[in-house]
Amino acid sequence: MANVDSTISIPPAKYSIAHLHHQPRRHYGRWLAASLIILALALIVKAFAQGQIAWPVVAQFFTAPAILSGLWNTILMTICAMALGLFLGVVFAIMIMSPNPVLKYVAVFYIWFFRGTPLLLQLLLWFNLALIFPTLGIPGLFEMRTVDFMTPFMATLLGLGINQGAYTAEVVRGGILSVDNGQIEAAKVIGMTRLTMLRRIILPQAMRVIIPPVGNEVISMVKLTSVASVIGYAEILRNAQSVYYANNRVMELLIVSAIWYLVVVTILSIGQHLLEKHYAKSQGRRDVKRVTPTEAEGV
Amino acid sequence: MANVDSTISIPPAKYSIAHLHHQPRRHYGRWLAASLIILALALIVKAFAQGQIAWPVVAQFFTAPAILSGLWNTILMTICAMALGLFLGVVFAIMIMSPNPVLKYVAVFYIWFFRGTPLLLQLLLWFNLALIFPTLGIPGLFEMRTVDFMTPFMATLLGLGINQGAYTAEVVRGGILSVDNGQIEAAKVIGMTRLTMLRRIILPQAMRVIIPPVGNEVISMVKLTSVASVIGYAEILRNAQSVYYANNRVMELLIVSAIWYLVVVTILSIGQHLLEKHYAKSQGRRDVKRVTPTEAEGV
Amino acid sequence: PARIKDAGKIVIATMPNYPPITYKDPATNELQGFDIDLGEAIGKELGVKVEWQEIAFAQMLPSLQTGRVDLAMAGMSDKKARQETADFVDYMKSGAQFYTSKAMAAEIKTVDDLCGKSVGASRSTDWPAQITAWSEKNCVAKGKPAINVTGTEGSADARTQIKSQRLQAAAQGNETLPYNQKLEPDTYVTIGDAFSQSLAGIPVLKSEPQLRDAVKVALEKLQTNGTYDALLDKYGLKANKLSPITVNMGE
Amino acid sequence: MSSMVVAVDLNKFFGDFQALDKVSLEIEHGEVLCIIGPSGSGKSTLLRCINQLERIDSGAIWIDDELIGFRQEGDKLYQLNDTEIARQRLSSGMVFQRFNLFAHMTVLENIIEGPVIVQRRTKSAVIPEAMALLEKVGLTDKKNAYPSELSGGQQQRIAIARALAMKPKLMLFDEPTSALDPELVSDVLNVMRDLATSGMTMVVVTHELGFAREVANRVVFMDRGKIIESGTPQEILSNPKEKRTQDFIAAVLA
Amino acid sequence: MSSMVVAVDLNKFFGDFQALDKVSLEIEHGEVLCIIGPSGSGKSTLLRCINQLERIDSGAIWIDDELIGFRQEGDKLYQLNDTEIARQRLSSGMVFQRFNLFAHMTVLENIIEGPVIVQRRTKSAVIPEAMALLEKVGLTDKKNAYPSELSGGQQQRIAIARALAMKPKLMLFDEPTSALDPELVSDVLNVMRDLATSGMTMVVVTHELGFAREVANRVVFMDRGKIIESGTPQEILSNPKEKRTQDFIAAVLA
Ligand SMILES: Nc1ncnc2c1ncn2[C@@H]1O[C@H](COP(=O)(O)OP(=O)(O)OP(=O)(O)O)[C@@H](O)[C@H]1O
Ligand SMILES: Nc1ncnc2c1ncn2[C@@H]1O[C@H](COP(=O)(O)OP(=O)(O)OP(=O)(O)O)[C@@H](O)[C@H]1O
Ligand SMILES: [Mg+2]
Ligand SMILES: [Mg+2]
Repeated sequence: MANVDSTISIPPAKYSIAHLHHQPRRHYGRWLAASLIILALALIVKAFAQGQIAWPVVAQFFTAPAILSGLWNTILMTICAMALGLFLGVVFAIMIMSPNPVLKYVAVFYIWFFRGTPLLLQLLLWFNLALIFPTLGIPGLFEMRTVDFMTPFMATLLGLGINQGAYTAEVVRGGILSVDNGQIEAAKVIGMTRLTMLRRIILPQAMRVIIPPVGNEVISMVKLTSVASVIGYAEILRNAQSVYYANNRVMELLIVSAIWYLVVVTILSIGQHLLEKHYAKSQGRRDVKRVTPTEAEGV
Repeated sequence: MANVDSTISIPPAKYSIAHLHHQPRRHYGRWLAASLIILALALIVKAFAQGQIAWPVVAQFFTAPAILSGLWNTILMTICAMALGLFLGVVFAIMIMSPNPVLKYVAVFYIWFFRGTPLLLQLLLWFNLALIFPTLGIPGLFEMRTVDFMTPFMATLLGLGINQGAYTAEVVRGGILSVDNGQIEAAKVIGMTRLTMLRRIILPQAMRVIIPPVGNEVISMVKLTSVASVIGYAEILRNAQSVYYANNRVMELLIVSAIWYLVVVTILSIGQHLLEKHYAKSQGRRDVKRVTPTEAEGV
Repeated sequence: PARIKDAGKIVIATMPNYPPITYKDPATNELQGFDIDLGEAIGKELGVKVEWQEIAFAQMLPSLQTGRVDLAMAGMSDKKARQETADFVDYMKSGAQFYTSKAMAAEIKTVDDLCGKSVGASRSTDWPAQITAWSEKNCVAKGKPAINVTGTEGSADARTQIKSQRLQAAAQGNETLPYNQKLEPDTYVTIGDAFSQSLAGIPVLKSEPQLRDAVKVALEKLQTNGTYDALLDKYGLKANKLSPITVNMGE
Repeated sequence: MSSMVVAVDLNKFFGDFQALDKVSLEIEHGEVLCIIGPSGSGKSTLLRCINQLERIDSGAIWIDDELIGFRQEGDKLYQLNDTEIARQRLSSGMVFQRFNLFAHMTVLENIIEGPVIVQRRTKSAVIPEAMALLEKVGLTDKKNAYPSELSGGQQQRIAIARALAMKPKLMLFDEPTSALDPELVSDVLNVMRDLATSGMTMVVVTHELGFAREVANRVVFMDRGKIIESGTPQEILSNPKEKRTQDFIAAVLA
Repeated sequence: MSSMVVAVDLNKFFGDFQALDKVSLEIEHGEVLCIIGPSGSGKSTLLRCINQLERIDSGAIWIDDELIGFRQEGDKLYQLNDTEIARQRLSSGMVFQRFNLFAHMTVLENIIEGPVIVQRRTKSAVIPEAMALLEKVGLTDKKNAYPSELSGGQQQRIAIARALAMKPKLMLFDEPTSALDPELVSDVLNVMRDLATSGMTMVVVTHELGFAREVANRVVFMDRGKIIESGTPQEILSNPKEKRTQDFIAAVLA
């Protein structure tokens, strides 16, 4: 036996227990907790089932045209507004980190103003822009009435997108700052200019940090679209409201939309998870060895 | 001259330019951009001043009692709901990282459900809880009507706080994961139990990562309180609406509330900034040498 | 007016949250209601197509100002404050009516029983103010406790709060209450008669007197040819008939 | 009488990979043991198992005659819980390659954290001891500095002081100088040399063969999770028997 | 004719702290220069100034007779802009202590990134060259691995290959082996030795005095931002004249 420490004499008898079987810890508490929680959930489900809620109505409206078209509008707006928000977020994140004071302070102002005012107000402002600018365009060349351009869709898109951009800018900035300085110096050293570096090295690596919060923001955005109902954008919650104004089934219609929201959000969460995994992988699984601090020891 | 490399012979004449004065780069573009942007801003301000907005009305309502009491309610709710949200966030972040599957899946469900459904719906659910549970309490011992307990304030607090908790849990989890494994091992090695470690080492260090997103969340919360107007919580936007329902000064009242929101958000942002500085400092200014990638080179 | 003739269409704002005046058919998601039918009829009289735009109630007057819409038909009350921005062609009477749920009907039999109770009404209307005034006169003045007035987000929310017994009673326009009673039979009980009167009108921008007059003429025609009455009948609104058509008579 | 550490037939797997392969080891009271070996040979893993930062898959470890990490009941070994493990860890102190000082605490706070928070002693009793330790590692003037304001060598000496403040029976060092600039190495080695002289039982994973030769009572060479050879510094460093040991020592000295 | 690098009277301040103090240096074509000195003496700063990762506060640098970082107009030196600086950096390659391979790219992608994206050459032309370089550093089989899957020594060899792929006139090394495990150091030093033999001009900041002695044409000792002594390896490493040099060499060899 080459791997027995040569200084160990024949181990005393008591060391023989070294060959006993290791037994993992028992978790009686867990089973108790599990039962209690399942009981509580069962009670809540029962209360809902027996409460003043007509479940057949929920089923009936689950696929009603009004609800489905609202759902589609919600998804469409989420995609468009998020795309605009991401674009603005990246642009303003770069601006705020620029050494050019003009660019920097424009970005500071943008973030301050749009994070600081309620979205509802921004939507109303865009929607009623004609109160201030009756026409848009280049005078003489091309002009159109502001209200014709600023449809509910456009006003919602601008409102949500620009507002989102202000939040995303901070997230992107955090992501850029998280990129290791060494990576940046390595990029400089092979002669990259600032923009190439951003595109090829910094942003791809920042993705890992950016995706989780942006995923959160997308999920919020799905639900935030409902604010747009005030300017007549027909998203799902608004259509559900239209229905319950007519038939008075308030809770039922809210539950219908809640289920749809949960479906959409669940799909998005799965997408987010896959994306996170993708970026973790293409960065060479840096964190494989990582054990979460609380997992390591057990509760 | 001890520090002249001994192998350098008298430098050739052309090397004498080494003693010329270094001249920083000129930025003509910046001045141009600055002028253009200031011009654009001036035009926008002018348009607002001349638009169909009655500025005296704005001034008149700026300190109206309805607005001020709404402002106070907004601030109060932000503080209470955020406190509840932070508390729940920390608790559920710890639960979701726990090796105990029961705790873990309860936390997963909580985060999924409350991030997945619109806040409005959650508020309505709490507010209308009486439809499902007419009374609350321990049967026999102590009972009260649900509607007496579930005032608009309570329903808003529970709705916002529990919803916030789901988001904060993810943030706190990110913060905990960001703490260097070495710190955790060092804590274990001096005999800390899991909870002591969380309290003394992990959470204080996670703060640096947690504060910026939580700051964002607080700022969002200020504006999110406005959703509570549907269940009759008298926050600032609702009170502004009540005024404009009566006098029809929609834009003016919205501007009043926008200004107040900007004031509150600005104060909060400054607070956030100071807190961030505090934590950066007490962690020994790790990042002093850090230069932002874009600053290093100029635009 | 020429502008509208040229466009061949007239844009009318509505908010389908006010059955049976304006709402959406849950089954088909189509606009429906008295105002919708009346609006279509007015369009026919004017010889133009009607284009409906759904806009939140509070955004209707700003939308008139920006030219986004030409008219608004959403049972809007004709009130002095609103007349600053627009002229109102009044076409309907409405009165606010107290009601409560079957469950509490035993407790609240007459309007006098309302004193000291919680009573709600939609906060975007002036009913909360009217209830307060009513309570001053009929409760406080008689030495009874005042009504606790709550502004709810809309009438639908007031009804939900009655169900959860957060409110003991609520007030709602007598043009909409019958519809809700039909929808949920055996749920609501009216208390007394309407306690206030107001006029509902179609707002037209002050700068467009031509359009205002055209709408007025069209409405008068619809009254003489019986269309107006037929529509009132269709939606069970006989009690709300306003004749003759007036302009800016609300207060 | 008995030894400070007895480890018998340790096996440790990471997934399919066997990081420790039937390792047995005995360390006497007051002994200084150096472990050498190529990267990935399991040196750190062995140290971490002794300190229960990793859980062994089979075998058993005793420190000062106390069975570590398990409780015997009948013919089974039951894992201890968090609190019991935390208590057992107090018998050994550990110093890492990357110092791992608590970044949000000053030097003094780092040192008193364990005695005050874990051992629940009063600050007034602990602070003089902490100052004495700072004296010993030559950094009295840095007591209010934050770790990031110190050089690597200074941080490592503080890390040693922090471990000593817990009054362990046994000190474990995992490559304590390999993250340091060459001129800073000697300060840390000096502190360790003093500690060895004072009679502390020490296990040191190191690449500093000079230090091993001078201070160690015994040197162990590991490769691929096994103990290949063990003996006096002279035996292992100058006359290794095994081919793998010879190759390794040649590579490091090259 | 003229030298590869001429640096005249460089001064560099970080805030109030002077990191380089009137440093002048000349490096011939094909010369291998090693820079040694204690931590904080300005060795990295000097290298980074040559490569324009830091901007000098006064003085001037020429690489292969081209003035670096500035344009002379009349009696003023005007700073160049981003694009011009990026172009000038192509004349030198740099290898860092911490490898700094692009974490999101495979080994091959790391090597061809510069030639393809910066020099705008076609992939088909670059890939064979990249494979040849991989051959040279002995890592052909790792071309599709991600950096995190490689050992430190392997990463550092890839970093050298990446720098060479740009065909620089001059290679700068900043402590290329000090983050490596001792047994991995020799692989990297071998690659550098080959490179020196092939006639590449090299500036190497290192603590490996053995390597300096064997490969360098000249050794420079720096302390507190100044060049204290410069000469053949023999002169500096075995018979240093200055007290500070003697102390430093004694400490490192201890
Ligand atoms: N948590 C872990 N998960 C998976 N593999 C691990 C883990 N910890 C260590 N290993 C693997 O176990 C082997 C032994 O690791 P260990 O850190 O003990 O080596 P070492 O001898 O200390 O090497 P070094 O000199 O590089 O520190 C290595 O191959 C390593 O990759
Ligand atoms: N970006 C910076 N900001 C402020 N100070 C700096 C910066 N870079 C370097 N310094 C300081 O300049 C001095 C010289 O640093 P430099 O990195 O050149 O030393 P070095 O000789 O390379 O040391 P080492 O062997 O530790 O790498 C150090 O005191 C360092 O703290
Ligand atoms: Mg190790
Ligand atoms: Mg250096």
